[in-house]
Amino acid sequence: MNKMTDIDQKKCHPMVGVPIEKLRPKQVRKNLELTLWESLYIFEIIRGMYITTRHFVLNMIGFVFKPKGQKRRIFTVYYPEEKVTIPAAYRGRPVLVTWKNGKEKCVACGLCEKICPANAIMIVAEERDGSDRYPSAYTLDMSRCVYCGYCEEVCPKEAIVMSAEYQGLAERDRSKMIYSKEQLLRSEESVKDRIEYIRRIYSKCSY
Amino acid sequence: MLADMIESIAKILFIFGMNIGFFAPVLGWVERKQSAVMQDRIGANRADIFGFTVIGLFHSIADAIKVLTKEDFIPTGANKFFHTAAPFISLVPAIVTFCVIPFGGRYTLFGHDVNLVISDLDVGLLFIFAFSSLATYGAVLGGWSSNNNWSLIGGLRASAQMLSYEVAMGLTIIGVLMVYGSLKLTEIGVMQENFFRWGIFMQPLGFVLFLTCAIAENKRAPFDVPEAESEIVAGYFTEYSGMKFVMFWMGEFLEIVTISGIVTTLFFGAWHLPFITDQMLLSFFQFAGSNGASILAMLVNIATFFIKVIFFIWMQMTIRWTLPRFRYDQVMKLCWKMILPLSLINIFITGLVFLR
Amino acid sequence: MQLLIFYILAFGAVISALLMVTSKKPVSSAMSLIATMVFLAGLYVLLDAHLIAALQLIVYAGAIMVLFLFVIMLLNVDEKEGRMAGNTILLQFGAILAIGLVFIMMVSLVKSGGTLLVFGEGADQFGTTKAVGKLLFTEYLLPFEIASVLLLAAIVGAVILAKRRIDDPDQKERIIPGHKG
Amino acid sequence: MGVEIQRAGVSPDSLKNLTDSEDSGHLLEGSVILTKLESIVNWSRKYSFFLYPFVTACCGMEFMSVAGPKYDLDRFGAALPRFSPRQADLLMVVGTISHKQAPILVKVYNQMTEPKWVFAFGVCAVSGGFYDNYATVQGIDTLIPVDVYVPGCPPRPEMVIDGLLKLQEKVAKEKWSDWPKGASPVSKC
Repeated sequence: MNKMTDIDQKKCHPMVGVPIEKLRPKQVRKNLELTLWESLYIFEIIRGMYITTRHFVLNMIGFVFKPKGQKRRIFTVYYPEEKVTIPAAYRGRPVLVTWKNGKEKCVACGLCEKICPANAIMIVAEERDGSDRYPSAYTLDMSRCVYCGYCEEVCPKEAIVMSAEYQGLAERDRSKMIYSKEQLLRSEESVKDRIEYIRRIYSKCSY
Repeated sequence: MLADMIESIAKILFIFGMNIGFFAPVLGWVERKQSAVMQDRIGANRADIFGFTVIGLFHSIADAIKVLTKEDFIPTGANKFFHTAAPFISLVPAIVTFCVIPFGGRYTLFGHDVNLVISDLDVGLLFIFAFSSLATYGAVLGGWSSNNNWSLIGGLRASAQMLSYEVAMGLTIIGVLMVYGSLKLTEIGVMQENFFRWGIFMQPLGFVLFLTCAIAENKRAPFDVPEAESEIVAGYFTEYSGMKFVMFWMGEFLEIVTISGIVTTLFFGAWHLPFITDQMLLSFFQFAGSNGASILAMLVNIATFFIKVIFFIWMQMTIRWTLPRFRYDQVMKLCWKMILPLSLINIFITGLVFLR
Repeated sequence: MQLLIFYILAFGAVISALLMVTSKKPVSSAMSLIATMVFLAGLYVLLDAHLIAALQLIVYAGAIMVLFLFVIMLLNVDEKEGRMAGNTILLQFGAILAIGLVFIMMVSLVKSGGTLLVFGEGADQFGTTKAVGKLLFTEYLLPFEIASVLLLAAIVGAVILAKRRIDDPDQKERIIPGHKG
Repeated sequence: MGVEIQRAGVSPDSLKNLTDSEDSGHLLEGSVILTKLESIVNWSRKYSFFLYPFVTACCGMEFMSVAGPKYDLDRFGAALPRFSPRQADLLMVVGTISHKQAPILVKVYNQMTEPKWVFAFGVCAVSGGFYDNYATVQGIDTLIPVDVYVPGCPPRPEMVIDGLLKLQEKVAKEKWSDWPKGASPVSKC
């Protein structure tokens, strides 16, 4: 477990990723009897209103005098205009990786089809020039895919990986969500980070 | 006679426009945006007309148009008349109560005496109580006439809560009445010209209790048990859709404004600026002639009043987005075991101090 | 102008009172009664009795009738229940009483020569909170105090009725231990 | 206990009759005013979805993260969850729908007032996901008409926002003549 977490050579708490020096046990009051001060309510209410008012005032100041270069207090992501960068560990939509020449790496062994818990993958295998196996059809039903990453994990050829793509998946029509091979192909360059990540992570944990 | 007519029509139009035209639509936006800013979000900002997004203000227009074109639904077995009447019954008192709240003092314009309140009733405060008690029927009838168990429970909760908080609210206000010796809101306003005679200094406990009761009477967040989503689907307006449902909301929003108006008038010096008496204000604007001076003073007073009102609206919104909902028995306990005795103690102490 | 408003209010009051008697659903009856009270409050305002009007709205329309509605809704009263349509003797008695009342009113109206209704001709301070309060605490102090004692007795009675008897063996089992009554 | 839908004076219906009646159809086909009105109403609907979160499973967590401060559904005007189907516009089916749950989903859909849209959130709602078994509904479109499918287990918040933008595009192009008339298209369950 620890092997997995100290990637950055820092001592981290295995659960939350907070340095151990900073972790302090938080005191929880177990008795639910209110003290006299609390049962007066009014001061506790004022305290609560102080917190919300502080947020309100600080944010209003932030709206009026926009801080330049600093991180803004309101961290809402203005999604269609602004996108968050996603770490390599994120499992986005599965894609098929191609060689440099544009041919897919997949050899249509059928392991991903077997392991897929949602039965979302369907492969039709064929042979090229009598020796190379390749999928003549590779369908991925995105309306069933649960992004578990088993296919990536089981793939012996690093041919299917979970990319960082998450946009444009919503559809008005369910039949459009069945992706063909052509829609799934991506160059090796575009998923380089993820391939490196899986090499590192799966070599450490041997099941 | 004509001048009186023009004056009252102008006042009615002003208040009506302020409430229906400004506060009702804008408060929907304010509630959304304020909650967003408080929660470190950005809030509604994408609705655009020709590429302009006026920091999300168009979202309330979008809401309004959408709600108008939504299907109007009456469930089977419902009492159609009462089902339709209930939103109106809950909306009308919220608008009407504002007509006794003074939003400015007394001025002499072109030899004509202008009193900036629509109706200077002798029993102004009682009038407000009377109409806020009529608002109960909106909730109760809406709950009963929907032929739905959630609605019925919501209606019963609403009526019980509003009735008990009305009693407590009546008692919390008595301290103020003892200090100023009048039920007339304009008189109470005039008496707060001196900064140290403001209600908040005379009746600090009364202010806290009154604000609590008023929010509970309005059925907003810490006290929104009649419409608790986690327990009874949407309370008494479960079966309402489209415009009728929004009318309940508009009633709620307008009542926020009314509560802020009452709190400002009773506890925060009505239309007066602190440390500045009316006479000082008039002499300050003497350069504009006597009429111009009174017009300027009037504008300053109206602005002061509405700034205070907006502050209290903001405060109620903050309370709404800060505190979690009470349990139903806690609401009742707070009313009968905390606020009622405390307000009686408040009356007793006020009596000891002022009626020696 | 005042007369017109008077006629509107009076007509509304009479119509809603009739609706209250004739309507078949208990909730409609209760709502008509509330409407009657609101119209009556309007009449009080016409007679310069602002305090009485406000109290009428707060106490009767606002508080008491809500309880009525509450009970009707909780019990879900049936249409036929409690109606005295079948009881002819009571019906006749009521009719005679009503006709007699109308007769007396008409006689008094004729006697007074049509000047029963006078708008805004009370004393200068008539109907204000101050005047009513002064009267209540000087001239009518005794009836006022007696009424308050009566109300106190009613409250005590209600508390006793609603109180859980601890010594009652049937009731004792229902008390949850550790739960403060 | 079947739920009967009763339609009382829908305002768009009366307007719709104008375009639908045969003799006046060709006259009003490209009418400027109607098209304008249609586009204005569609614009308002696009930016004012009241959600009904029909949350049954783990996707609910991701729904919360979309609605939370980081991705903030409120930016698109779709922040107000109404837990009464009468007031909701957008039925968000979040999570696995088992056959036991199906009648409830259909009931909730039938109880919603027009106009209404359905959003299938996560693979379980879209197609049943890997619950390819006797207990699970294989996609909620076998029960009710679905407007937008968002796959993912659970979907990333960005995917949900993509779906919402797709739905907004659809709503903006809607024609009043395409709206369902009369009884709800889904039969009683």
